Amino acid sequence: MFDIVSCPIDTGKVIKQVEHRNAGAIVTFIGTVREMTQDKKTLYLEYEAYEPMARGMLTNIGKEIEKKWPDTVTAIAHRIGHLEVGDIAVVIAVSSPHRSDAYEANRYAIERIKTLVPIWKKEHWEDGDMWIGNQEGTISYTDHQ
Amino acid sequence: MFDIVSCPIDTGKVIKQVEHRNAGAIVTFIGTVREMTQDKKTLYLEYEAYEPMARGMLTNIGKEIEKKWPDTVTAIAHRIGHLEVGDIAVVIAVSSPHRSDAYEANRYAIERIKTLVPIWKKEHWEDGDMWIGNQEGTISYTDHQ
Amino acid sequence: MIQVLLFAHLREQVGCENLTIHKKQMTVKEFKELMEKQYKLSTQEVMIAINEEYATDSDVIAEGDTVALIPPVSGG
Amino acid sequence: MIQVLLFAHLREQVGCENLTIHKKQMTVKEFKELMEKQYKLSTQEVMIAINEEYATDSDVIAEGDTVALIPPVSGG
Repeated sequence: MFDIVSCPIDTGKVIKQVEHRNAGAIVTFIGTVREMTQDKKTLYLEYEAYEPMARGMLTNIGKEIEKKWPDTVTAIAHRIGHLEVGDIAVVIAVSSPHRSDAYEANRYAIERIKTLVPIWKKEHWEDGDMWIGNQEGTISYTDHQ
Repeated sequence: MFDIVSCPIDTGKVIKQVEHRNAGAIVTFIGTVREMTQDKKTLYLEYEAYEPMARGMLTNIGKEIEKKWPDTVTAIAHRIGHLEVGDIAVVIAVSSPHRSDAYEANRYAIERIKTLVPIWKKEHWEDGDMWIGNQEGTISYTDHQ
Repeated sequence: MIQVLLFAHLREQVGCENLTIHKKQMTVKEFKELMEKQYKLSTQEVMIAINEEYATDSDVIAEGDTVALIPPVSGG
Repeated sequence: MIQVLLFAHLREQVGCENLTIHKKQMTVKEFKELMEKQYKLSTQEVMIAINEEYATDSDVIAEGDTVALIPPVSGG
């Protein structure tokens, strides 16, 4: 239900993990590799994780959600390694009897991932590469341009 | 992109319609037939639509979203006819460079569908059936019990 | 001739999917009153669409139009 | 012995994935100061995890622990 993987993520499989007879609503977030960030063109990305801790943090986020929105079921898969433009980096699926909970819990999950889970991306452009220092891509730590 | 269909909905196909190189975020809503509503057990549902108008309204909702969240792309499929528990009734996919827009636009779409689009469901239970009169299932019009 | 479409419980109540009214024109309000009188339909929560567009009580229905009675929807 | 894990730009800056420190115990604050002095790492925005749990400056790192330097994350 909460995994860090090196292979392409199958969205359908993640959704299947949260389906059940009383889940009237399933909200899914798919994060893909975007080509343009501001005016820079991404060629590809590399994601690196502190894998056991990242897996543990995803599981914790799942537990937090279960507590805050009791009838929801959550599954999260985050890919690491080499990703091309358009590739799926993360899939979050939340099912719930009520759609409001599913939207809120899903949104909560991605915000938590972007602040807490030890995963880092390195953007590669035509003219260099850079480890991205926060989730909005506005802070950098080293710039090899 | 905006359709009323009689056959099972392929979620993956609806998502594909909104994918593009600068959609960093795709939010999907899947509405399925829930078994329990309050304490009543649903056997199956029938959805009926005023088809040409429903299709037109879905297209309009798409246009409204394009205006409110300029960089989003939306696709909606709603199924009609006989649906079993667990079957998918509606899929809404919204892609956007920014996740916030994708969540908001997706939520907007389902709320608009539930108040405006001429589609009706008839719940069938062991002891009777009923046309559901509003989107929360709390008002009925006729009760054949 | 005005074409009238019925859906969901209204269709079941009247017993058919469509009706025709032989009038040159009428307002939506007059149309609702006619439906209430002739078919004993409660139109209080029913929206009216003329040619697939929602209409208000003062809008005018003319010959050749298709009018639909839209009870509160429950899709999604 | 304390095991230290490095990631992302910190790993590239130091040039290796892990280090060992031969100390019995130290606070997180002392650990950060050591990293700054010895490897010229800026730890201002770096979080510290002890055995895969985030720690604060006053937490104590003991022999046998695995400590990770976690620069601001960018997953999702």
